[in-house]
Amino acid sequence: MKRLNPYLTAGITPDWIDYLLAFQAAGADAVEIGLPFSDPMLDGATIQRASDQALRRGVTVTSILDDLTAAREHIRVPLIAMTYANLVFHGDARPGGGPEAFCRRLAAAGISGLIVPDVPVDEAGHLQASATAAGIDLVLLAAPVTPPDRLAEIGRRSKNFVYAVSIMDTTGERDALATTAAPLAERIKAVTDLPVLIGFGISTPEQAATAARSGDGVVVGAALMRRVLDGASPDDLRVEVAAFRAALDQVDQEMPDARAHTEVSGDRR
Amino acid sequence: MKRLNPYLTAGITPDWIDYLLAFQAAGADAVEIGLPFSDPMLDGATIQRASDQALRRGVTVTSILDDLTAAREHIRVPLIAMTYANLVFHGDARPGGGPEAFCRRLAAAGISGLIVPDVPVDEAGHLQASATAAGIDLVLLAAPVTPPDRLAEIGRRSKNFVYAVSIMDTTGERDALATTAAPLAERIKAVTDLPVLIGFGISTPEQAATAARSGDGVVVGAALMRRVLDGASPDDLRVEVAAFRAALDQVDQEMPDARAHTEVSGDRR
Amino acid sequence: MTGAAMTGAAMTEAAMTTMSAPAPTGRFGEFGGRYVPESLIPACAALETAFREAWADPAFHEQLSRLRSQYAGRPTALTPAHNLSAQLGVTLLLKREDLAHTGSHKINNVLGQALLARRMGKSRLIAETGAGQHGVATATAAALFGLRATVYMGERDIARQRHNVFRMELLGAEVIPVTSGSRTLKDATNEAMRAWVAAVDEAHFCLGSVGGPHPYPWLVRELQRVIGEEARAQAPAVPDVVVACVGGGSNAAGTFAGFVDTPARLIGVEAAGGAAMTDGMPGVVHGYRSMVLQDAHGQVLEAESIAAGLDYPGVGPEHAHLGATGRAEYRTVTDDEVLDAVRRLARAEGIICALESAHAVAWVLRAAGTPDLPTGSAVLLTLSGRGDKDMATLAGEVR
Amino acid sequence: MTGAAMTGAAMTEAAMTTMSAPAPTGRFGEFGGRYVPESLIPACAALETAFREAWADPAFHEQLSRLRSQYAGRPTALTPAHNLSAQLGVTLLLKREDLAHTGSHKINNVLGQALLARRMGKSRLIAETGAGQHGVATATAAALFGLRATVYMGERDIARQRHNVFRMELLGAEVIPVTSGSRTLKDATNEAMRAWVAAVDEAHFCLGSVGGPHPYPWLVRELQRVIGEEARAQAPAVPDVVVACVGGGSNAAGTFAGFVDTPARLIGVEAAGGAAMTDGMPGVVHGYRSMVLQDAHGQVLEAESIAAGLDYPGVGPEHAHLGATGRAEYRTVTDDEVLDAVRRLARAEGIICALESAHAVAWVLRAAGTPDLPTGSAVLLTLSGRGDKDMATLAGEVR
Ligand SMILES: Cc1ncc(COP(=O)(O)O)c(C=O)c1O
Ligand SMILES: Cc1ncc(COP(=O)(O)O)c(C=O)c1O
Repeated sequence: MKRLNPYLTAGITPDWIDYLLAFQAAGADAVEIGLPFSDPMLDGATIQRASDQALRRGVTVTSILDDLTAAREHIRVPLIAMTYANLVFHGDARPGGGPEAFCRRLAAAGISGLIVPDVPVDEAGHLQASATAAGIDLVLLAAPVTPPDRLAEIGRRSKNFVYAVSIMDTTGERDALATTAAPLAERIKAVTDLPVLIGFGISTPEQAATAARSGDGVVVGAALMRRVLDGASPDDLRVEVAAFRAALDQVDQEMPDARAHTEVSGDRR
Repeated sequence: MKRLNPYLTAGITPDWIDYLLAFQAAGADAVEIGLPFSDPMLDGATIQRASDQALRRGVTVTSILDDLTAAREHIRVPLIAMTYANLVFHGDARPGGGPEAFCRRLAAAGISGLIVPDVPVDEAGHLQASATAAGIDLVLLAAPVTPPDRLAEIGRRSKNFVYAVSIMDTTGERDALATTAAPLAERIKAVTDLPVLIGFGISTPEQAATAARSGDGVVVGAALMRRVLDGASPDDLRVEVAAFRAALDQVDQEMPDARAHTEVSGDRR
Repeated sequence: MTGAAMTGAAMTEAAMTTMSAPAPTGRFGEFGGRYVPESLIPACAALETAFREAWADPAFHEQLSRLRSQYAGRPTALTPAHNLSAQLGVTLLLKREDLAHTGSHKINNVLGQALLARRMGKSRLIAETGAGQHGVATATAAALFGLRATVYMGERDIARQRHNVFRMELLGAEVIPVTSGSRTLKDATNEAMRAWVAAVDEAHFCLGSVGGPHPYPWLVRELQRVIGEEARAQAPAVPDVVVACVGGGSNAAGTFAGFVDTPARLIGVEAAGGAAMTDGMPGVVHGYRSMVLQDAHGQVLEAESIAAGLDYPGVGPEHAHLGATGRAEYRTVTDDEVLDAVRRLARAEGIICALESAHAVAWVLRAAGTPDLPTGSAVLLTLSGRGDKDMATLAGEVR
Repeated sequence: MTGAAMTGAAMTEAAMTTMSAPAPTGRFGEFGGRYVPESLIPACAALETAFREAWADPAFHEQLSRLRSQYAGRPTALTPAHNLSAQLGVTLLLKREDLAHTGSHKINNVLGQALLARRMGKSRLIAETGAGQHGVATATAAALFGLRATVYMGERDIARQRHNVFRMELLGAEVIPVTSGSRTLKDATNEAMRAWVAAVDEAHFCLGSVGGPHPYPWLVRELQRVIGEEARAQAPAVPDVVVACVGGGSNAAGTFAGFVDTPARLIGVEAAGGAAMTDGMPGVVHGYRSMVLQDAHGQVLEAESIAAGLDYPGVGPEHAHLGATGRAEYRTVTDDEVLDAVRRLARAEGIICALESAHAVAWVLRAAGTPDLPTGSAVLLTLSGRGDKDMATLAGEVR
């Protein structure tokens, strides 16, 4: 089945866990938990605002993980942390800091995956070892410009899925799915058996469906965070995510052979 | 007798000739007629203002000479023009211009002397010839810093009197007569038999008296022009000049031997 | 560790490895690297290749040196500061990057990068700027090479360096105000990198200092090396102390590169409110690992300096390495000391330097005659730029 | 008369007498002289003596040349303007006085005069300034030599060149606003000369251009000769045309001096609103006889130019002589052409020049391809200064 990974900026509102649960209720296959960073280099205006709003509320990695731990009994959906290198490596010069500790803390809070867009595969060695040791899947990203040899290495070393960055741009809503999305997904699928999830700029259920026809699912971020920033309730977001879910399920109907991939998607529902 | 040469910026008011006549009535030995120039380099603030006021009224050398010609029958006092080189040399590249024509025009309007502070003795050759030809006395200036050899030449070449610039500064009123005045007058008198008139900064009858004890008379300018600019009438100025006259006459009383000089002072009264 | 302590064999060995090419991963010791999104990896790699090739190509060096001498006013003078020297009891020489075209050392870097951009077939330059000097230099090179230029600049810096904003626009560059975060250089850099991602095919990211992903810290240091090499050749002898201000650290790196193989002490002077070397911890921002001002949770802090060019929470990774190995030392000075230094230099030597450059001067003023800079020391100070851009700040109109 | 017409024996003879020392009376042909109050005569004579002695003293030349190279950034570059040349069909070389310390050629003159002032035991410099560049240069030299500086500047110029006013004050100079007349350079000059009369013992009048009483026009031209001599040595060949803007005429005189003995045409470019050579008549102002803008009655007219440094009704007497003999030619350009020239040079070559300097550029832009400057001509243009001082004017804030 086509995977749906909605993204949520952790701590964006005091009741942010309710959005997570709404995503879960709407049929997310996993939820990406954005750990807000002061300098989100790969994020466009919407997710920058979401991060800023969370940081201004005073949230920290610790407070976010505490929130998740507290909500543990309600969370069944897999959680994947998404953040930037500085938070991951923070304190690596001191005992008790650095990526080992970071990954262990994620795992302790029930997080099973990690995406760090500014740690490309060349810089990923140490982190990968730390993640593996903590039982965390380090998901690597591939971009339209990634050359074949790198793509092969990314395919080899990524865990759980490969994140296909659909467009040469930052995160953010767009009028149409980038034309670079499908060829990239195809190139990745040619070098790995891992599922390929397409992210960046998936703004509508229609675009999600289009993307899902080339890949194995989508990551949806800015389109959801814009609504949260605009004041939409968890229930509103449940409806929103459900629409993406329905669009993907529709694609599944068209392509019954896609079911093969559901095996690796973990304990969805 | 000690000479009194009051200075008047020509054209400073529409009735400027009345000030001239008032000076005459008050006992001036000669009147210095300032022909206003746009860039009066050696004048302080008061005479700059007086020149500006005249120029803003639209006066020209021609209009001034016309005014003098028109008033000729009332004028008995000798007139000495005082102005800057550019007006004197104006048009020297064209026939009918230049210092010859300028001096002839002065003479035709009844002016008998000329002082040009920015034509020092080294540059005075051409002008001197023109002045002589027109029957105009070119009065040269000496300054406290003038070295002996130059002073001798100035004494030799000046006509009617030597103008002793009492102070190393521009024209303008001062609290006291400059300490440089007396030594300069003495040095000039040592090299020439011409009368020495002390000018620059003579602001009160007392100062005039002090100056006249070293020299043969004074030029008074800014102190008078300030009063005209402030709105004083010709009659007010007559009183003012008369006070200077009285102060000088008083000095004459003290120094009966000074009478010898009256011979060269022309047709005073 | 002081320079005096670093002598003999230890120094010689360090000198042989210090400030040469970084490790193949772009590392200087534990610092550096290439922490950028996958989308930028090929561009960084292509730049590295282009730079390696160009740097080995005599024709490239010839082009660069012709531009430097015929266009940019190099070599810049080395001025003995006679009056300040007499006042302070040290011998102070000033390396006059304020005399370089556009008014700072930034032109050295930009001319080289513009040549590389042309070699790579790019039609556009994207740059971040703090004080605007790098933006002006970029706009200048873009005009000269017929490239488009887009310069990202924090709103706060736009307000205090309006002079340079106008210069950039006059040169035909587009200046884009950045309103996020501290609205200074840090955020302008984020925004420039985002713009680069979106235009990586046509645009070269013309980075202004020795930060950023590999190969920038190396590339920019090599392009700024001319400061140190000229100074070394101009100075009557190797000085006891070499000092320069440190924002990202490019003028300091270029200066130090000329003296790293000598016994000279190397001193970098940071703004007290933006002192990554002094107050930072290791971290990753803007594509490189170095010392970074950050809070206990790893959020990058906003710097706070009167000098827009030093108002930055990071520092080039090679400085982190030079600091870690003790080869260079870092000091801080306050805004007030800096304002005083601008005035004292102006009145003593007739040179109005940039607020950034005045940091180095301020340290000399404070340290001269103390054990940190003993009386009689020979000091070579890089004056990274001129103060024309700072007149509004100095007149108290903006801050 | 064109340069082409002036060849062979006629040229050689003219070259031997042109732009050498003036006649003992300070005359260049019918122009020049010393039309100052008697109070200033000894000071002018003393300056002449000091200059003659210094100019014959190798130690003086050595001091001066050390200051030029170690302090002022000389030699300045000669930059081929590749892009403009291609656009215009001429070969344009720019002599880069904008790269000199303080941002214009004015420093060349002032360093020499400050050395003379010190030789004469003076403790103070008095100067007039229009654009403020000469004021800044004077303030700079005063700081360097430990002299007091008093700079007279018209109120109108203070408003449009505030940047430079602030620089002068930062350098420790006293800037005195002049409120008389046109409140520009003409009136500032009157006021400076008045101040000099009152302080002639302690103060040297540091005149900023090739006007004023003898020996200034000669002295200043000799001190600016370095522009032309450097350019002559740097140029690949004698150019067909040498062009410079003319306010008082010092950068043009210094440039022309390097080429007067060649067949190069010499072109001075005046502001249309301040074109003494073009619209003036012989007259005497500020101590010298030259071409002067004046009305039918001999009152000096107020000039009107966007460039404060050219907003002046007179011109150095040697230019009047060069014009009268046909050895140099003078052209005018309008404010609008000048604004356009600043922009075009900035965008084509990455150089923001001063409004004054842009006059020379504007003429080249207009004349290139016409009989006045035929296609294929080799042109050497002195860019007298940089545009930093003019940002407010260019931004349309003041005029
Ligand atoms: C004059 C000047 N100096 C120094 C700096 C700081 O940069 P860096 O530390 O890279 O030399 C800047 C930055 O804008 C600058 O304009
Ligand atoms: C940059 C610049 N160019 C030219 C001039 C005009 O002076 P001159 O004609 O003496 O070179 C000035 C005067 O201020 C100036 O600042």
